[in-house]
Amino acid sequence: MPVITYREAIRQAIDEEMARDERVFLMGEEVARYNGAYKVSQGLLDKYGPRRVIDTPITEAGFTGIGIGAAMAGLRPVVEWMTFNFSLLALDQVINNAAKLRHMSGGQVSIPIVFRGPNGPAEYLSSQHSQALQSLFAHIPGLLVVAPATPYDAKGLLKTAIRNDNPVVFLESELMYSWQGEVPEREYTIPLGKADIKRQGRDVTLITYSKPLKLVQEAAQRLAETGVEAEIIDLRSIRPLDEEAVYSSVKKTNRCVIVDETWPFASVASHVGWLISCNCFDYLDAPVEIVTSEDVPMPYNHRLELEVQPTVEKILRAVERAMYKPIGTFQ
Amino acid sequence: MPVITYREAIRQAIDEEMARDERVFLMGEEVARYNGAYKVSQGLLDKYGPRRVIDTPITEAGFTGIGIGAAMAGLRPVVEWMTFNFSLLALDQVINNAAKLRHMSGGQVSIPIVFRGPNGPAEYLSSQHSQALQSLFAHIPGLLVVAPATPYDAKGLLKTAIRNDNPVVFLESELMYSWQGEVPEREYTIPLGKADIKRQGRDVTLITYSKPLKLVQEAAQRLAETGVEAEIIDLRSIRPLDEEAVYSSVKKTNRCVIVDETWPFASVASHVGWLISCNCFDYLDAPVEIVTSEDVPMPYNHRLELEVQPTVEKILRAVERAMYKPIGTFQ
Amino acid sequence: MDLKNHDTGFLLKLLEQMLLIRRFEEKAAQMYGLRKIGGFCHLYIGQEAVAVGSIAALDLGKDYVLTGYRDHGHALVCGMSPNAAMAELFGKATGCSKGKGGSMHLFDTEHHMYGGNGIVGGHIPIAAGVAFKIKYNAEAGVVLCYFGDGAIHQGVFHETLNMARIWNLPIVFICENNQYGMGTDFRRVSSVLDFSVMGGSYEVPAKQVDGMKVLEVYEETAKAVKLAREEGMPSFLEMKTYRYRGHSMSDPARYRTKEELDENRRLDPILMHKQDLIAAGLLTEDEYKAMDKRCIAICDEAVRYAEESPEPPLEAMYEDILA
Amino acid sequence: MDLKNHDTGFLLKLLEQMLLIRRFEEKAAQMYGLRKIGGFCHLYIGQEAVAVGSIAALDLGKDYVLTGYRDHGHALVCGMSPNAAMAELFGKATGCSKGKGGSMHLFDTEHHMYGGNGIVGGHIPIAAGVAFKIKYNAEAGVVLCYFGDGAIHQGVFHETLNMARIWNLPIVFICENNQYGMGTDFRRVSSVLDFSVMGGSYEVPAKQVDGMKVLEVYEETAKAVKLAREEGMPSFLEMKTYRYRGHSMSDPARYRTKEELDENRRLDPILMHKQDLIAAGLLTEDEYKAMDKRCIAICDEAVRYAEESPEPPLEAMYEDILA
Ligand SMILES: Cc1ncc(C[n+]2csc(CCOP(=O)(O)OP(=O)(O)O)c2C)c(N)n1
Ligand SMILES: Cc1ncc(C[n+]2csc(CCOP(=O)(O)OP(=O)(O)O)c2C)c(N)n1
Ligand SMILES: [Mg+2]
Ligand SMILES: [Mg+2]
Repeated sequence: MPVITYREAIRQAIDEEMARDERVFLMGEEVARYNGAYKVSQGLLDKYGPRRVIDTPITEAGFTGIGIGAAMAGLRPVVEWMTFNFSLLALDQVINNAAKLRHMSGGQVSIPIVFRGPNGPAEYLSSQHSQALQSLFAHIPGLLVVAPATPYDAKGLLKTAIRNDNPVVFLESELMYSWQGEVPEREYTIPLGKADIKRQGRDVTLITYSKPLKLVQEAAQRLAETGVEAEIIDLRSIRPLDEEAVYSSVKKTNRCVIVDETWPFASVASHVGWLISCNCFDYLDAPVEIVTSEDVPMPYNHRLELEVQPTVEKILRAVERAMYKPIGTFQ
Repeated sequence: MPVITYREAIRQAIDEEMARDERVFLMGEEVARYNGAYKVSQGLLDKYGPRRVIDTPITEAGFTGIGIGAAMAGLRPVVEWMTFNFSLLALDQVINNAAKLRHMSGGQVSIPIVFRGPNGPAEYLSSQHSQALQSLFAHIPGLLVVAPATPYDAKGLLKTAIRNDNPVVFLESELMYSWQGEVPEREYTIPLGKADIKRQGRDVTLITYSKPLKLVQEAAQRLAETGVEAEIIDLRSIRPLDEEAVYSSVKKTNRCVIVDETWPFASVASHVGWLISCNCFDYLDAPVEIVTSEDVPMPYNHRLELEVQPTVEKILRAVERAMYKPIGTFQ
Repeated sequence: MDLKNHDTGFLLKLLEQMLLIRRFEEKAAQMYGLRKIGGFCHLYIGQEAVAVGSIAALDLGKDYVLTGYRDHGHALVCGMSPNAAMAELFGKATGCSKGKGGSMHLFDTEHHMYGGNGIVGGHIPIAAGVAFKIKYNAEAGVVLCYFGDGAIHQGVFHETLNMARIWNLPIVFICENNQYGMGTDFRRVSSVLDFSVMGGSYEVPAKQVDGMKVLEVYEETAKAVKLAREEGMPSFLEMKTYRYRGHSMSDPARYRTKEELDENRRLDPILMHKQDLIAAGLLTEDEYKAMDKRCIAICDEAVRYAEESPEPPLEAMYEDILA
Repeated sequence: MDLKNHDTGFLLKLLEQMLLIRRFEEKAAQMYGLRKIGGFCHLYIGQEAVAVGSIAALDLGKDYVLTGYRDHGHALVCGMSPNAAMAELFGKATGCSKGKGGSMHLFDTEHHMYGGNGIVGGHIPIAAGVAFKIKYNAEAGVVLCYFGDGAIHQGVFHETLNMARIWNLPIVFICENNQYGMGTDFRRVSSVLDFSVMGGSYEVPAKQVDGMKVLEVYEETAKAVKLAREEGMPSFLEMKTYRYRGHSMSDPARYRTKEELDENRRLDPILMHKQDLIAAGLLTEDEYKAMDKRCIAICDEAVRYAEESPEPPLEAMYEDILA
């Protein structure tokens, strides 16, 4: 199977869906001539021309709203936010329009649109440019929220998202764009709302999605060296959430750590933590631990910014707490 | 003690703080000549004049930003959002500026500002005008979030919020404005971050804040009639959160239901649910139940909109689940 | 505004549409008083010439209408059945939006009426998005987007005008300047008194129009629609108008004088158009009375229909959210 | 722009300030290459005349400066120590913002430099808020608010101009039109090519200024500052300028031609001002070299200071969040 980057997987998904469906178009800041601030849309302007690959002025509320209107009228826009930090300018459009127009019209319209771009911290960007904002979107009924961590998942899920008839918030990450992985040449899609077991294990369930997956995999590796077999559930999609996959793993392992780069309060992490606490009440041998960003704005200094985020060490400490014992010595 | 409305309590708090501190001013849509869309600022223009009670154009992002800038420069603005639904237009200013300027400046500036207005559903307003958005604000480090349910708490907490040197999001409610309660004539303030035990009980802890308090009180009354003594914790402030008050009640009752008009996913309710599940793990005799809004946009039809929200019946059913038994028959 | 340039049927239709809105709104007010309708209910009384005159310039087979929360008039002119509109105000399952949207969110996609929106200014980019689809698909349609004098200061209005111009979107932005945004006289919150100057920031053709004169509204809109249809050039029209009632049913409108109101009532768009028609010998008092009767009957029937319609079942709350 | 209207010391100060920025930015670029600095780093090279000429019109005892993320130049002109600025770029505890804000968020409240902001357009209402406080307290100050040609389309710019005008806020809005917003030529996303026409929508005095000529910038800003200070009248100045480097350190700037770049380099604000001074007999080549040496030494020292400064301790992550 070819090995490609996450960036290329996203590009292929958009490319294939644009080729497949004339109604699909891409719009956002720098997506066309510049080929994307992070080069995700490389080559698409050349291939599809300015009618379907559209540079916008810096007007997040405005162009997001235009995308929503176009979707309501029958097109299938892919709207790129240069980063999710700027989506805050468009939140009224997303929450008050994209998530509500169908309902308020009694089902007369649908809003088939994808909002995508990098979410979460990159490096040395300080507080305004390092936010992992999934919890805000996940809170809103009427939206779907998807956050794949591998090129394979990214491509399959983005194609599904573009074909979905609802507003889908699709979270990528600047640092993930260069991650590599196998992606088949043949066409495939992945259904929304299906978690993926990225590693089988019996001792503890590690739940995550998006960028922290790599940390979780590294932690699982370190745990395996000390004889602890962790099961890794990659949620991939937050709304809908694959509760069944989560519960059946936790019912098997009886212990659970959730790793999420969001802030902790009223977050995806703590919500899943509550769901498990509730629905696996009789199975849990320890409280559900969460490892999230520290509850602080992101500092610029690199040592500090790394320490604000989830780390392998923090995950291992959380597993220790969930297992009520120190787990060997981690090198 | 005089009995006054919640509306009047808010008005008194603003009035007293404006009288006390020349730097305090009120700005927002219709706050001055119209005396407030919900008449909260009745009489303030007459008393303080247009320098300190300021009508704005309909520009939530713009006037919120102006308030933040004025706060950074040394004033103490009280910014009214006509309703929190419109705060979505200003979220970039609140999250990227109010919550971050202090941190990004290394502590050189502080942002003493209060954002206030009615939050949550009123009646017959459909999806865009009925949102309880506390979970979005509570998610953000750098903000404080306060949501009192009685005139007494509202006055004492708003005065504290105005004197606080940080951005405080202060949640009121259109339907609460006419609620009545005793408020002393002498000046008082209430510290942020202190929950209030609104009813003592030993059998189950009911945790709530803001408008659902009345439903919870009614449910507790109904429970008492069947011999179940519920303890009611009114959080009053969400950020900071009085975790100690919550845990000590739950450690006593061993059962807990959280009632919150927010949507459930990644919410204040589920976060507190996770906190309790984690920190009272060995004390809980049943899963922590949450009663929230249904996970849907609000419909206009009145029967439907009432049924979307928490109800006394839903609270009683949740208590039954938390107690693993039907509790008498409620009339 | 020479009546002779127009077909009598057309001129009478304009009158009857205005009258229908007027009677519908009066009925809605009455039903609100009886608590059959709740929440915000923003009446269009006084502004009828704007929706009627401008939508008369459209071909709703290919054109579209989007507006704010003061949307009853636009919906009716687009062809929404008064029954479905009134039932929606009553929150009934037979309402145009199944009782889920209410007064502020009337939708009738069949008649190309794409809402009703409760966020001041929020639908302006949405409307441009509909125009974007027209252009994308190389269709021949045009979008009319209505909003108030209060909405003009919202950032998205400005963002959208710029994009509509650089992308040549077929859209006409119509500011219904009824002189107040809730209790705020537009002069108190605007640095310019003639909004049409704002077109200059985007090289968008712009004009002030007397929004109490239905024919003037029609003719100016027709020109703008033509420009949009043929050249993909957006326009911006400021319609000077007036609302006779409060902002919504709960507003006693103490911020204006009785004199001001009376003065504006003398410019009543229905009255003026009726007088013009009578003066031109195209209408008699009796014909007008008959017309009015028809409108009243339609609205009575709408109330009956709404009253007798069922409420949506409770399970409906989980429907019409995701497609 | 007659040099004789100005004191020689003042003219030389302008030159030295521009030169200091230039050398500071070159040093920052070099340190970025050595990975001492990371993340986004937006250099001001080419635009020096704007910050230097306009801030020269201020009295920072009472006036204020706010800008976007391309903020090194403004910070230095306000009087921020180059050591504290460079240490901030290095993320050190001795940085102006204790290593928490970095390149995009330089703050120095003592010198009335109120940031540095990373959200395009986001600081425009914040700056108006500072002007609001000046007016509220009946102080004599004025705010300069800088932003790019990309920011001009953001809604808050328009919202803020209107409010600044209706409330008479003492503020000068300065658009640094360096012709590109990242890779986007401003002509591709703007429906007007002369932004100063936008002042008309708000009756705000507006003007295009040659932003490569430091004295012209100074004189036009001084007029606007006077208007703000004396009459509370906001102004809007579009400074036509150019950036020689990419948008940030990671941008190879392939969207423009070498010819275009070279042509603009011939208009280098430092070069032109230097030549004027030499031609007027107010500066010799040798004096210029000495001046340049001083600037280079200051920047070398800033790097040494930054290098040797400690990183913030880990606990610092919990500090400076709430007051
Ligand atoms: C973003 C937003 N802010 C505030 C409101 C509350 N509000 C509803 S209507 C209105 C006044 C709007 O006035 P205008 O645009 O002139 O329209 P009109 O009501 O006169 O038709 C306000 C402030 C809202 N619905 N949306
Ligand atoms: C709201 C927002 N959208 C997008 C970005 C990403 N971004 C950073 S700078 C920039 C270009 C801004 O150009 P301009 O305003 O001309 O300023 P210049 O960089 O030329 O100084 C963009 C799109 C951002 N920081 N904030
Ligand atoms: Mg109006
Ligand atoms: Mg630029």
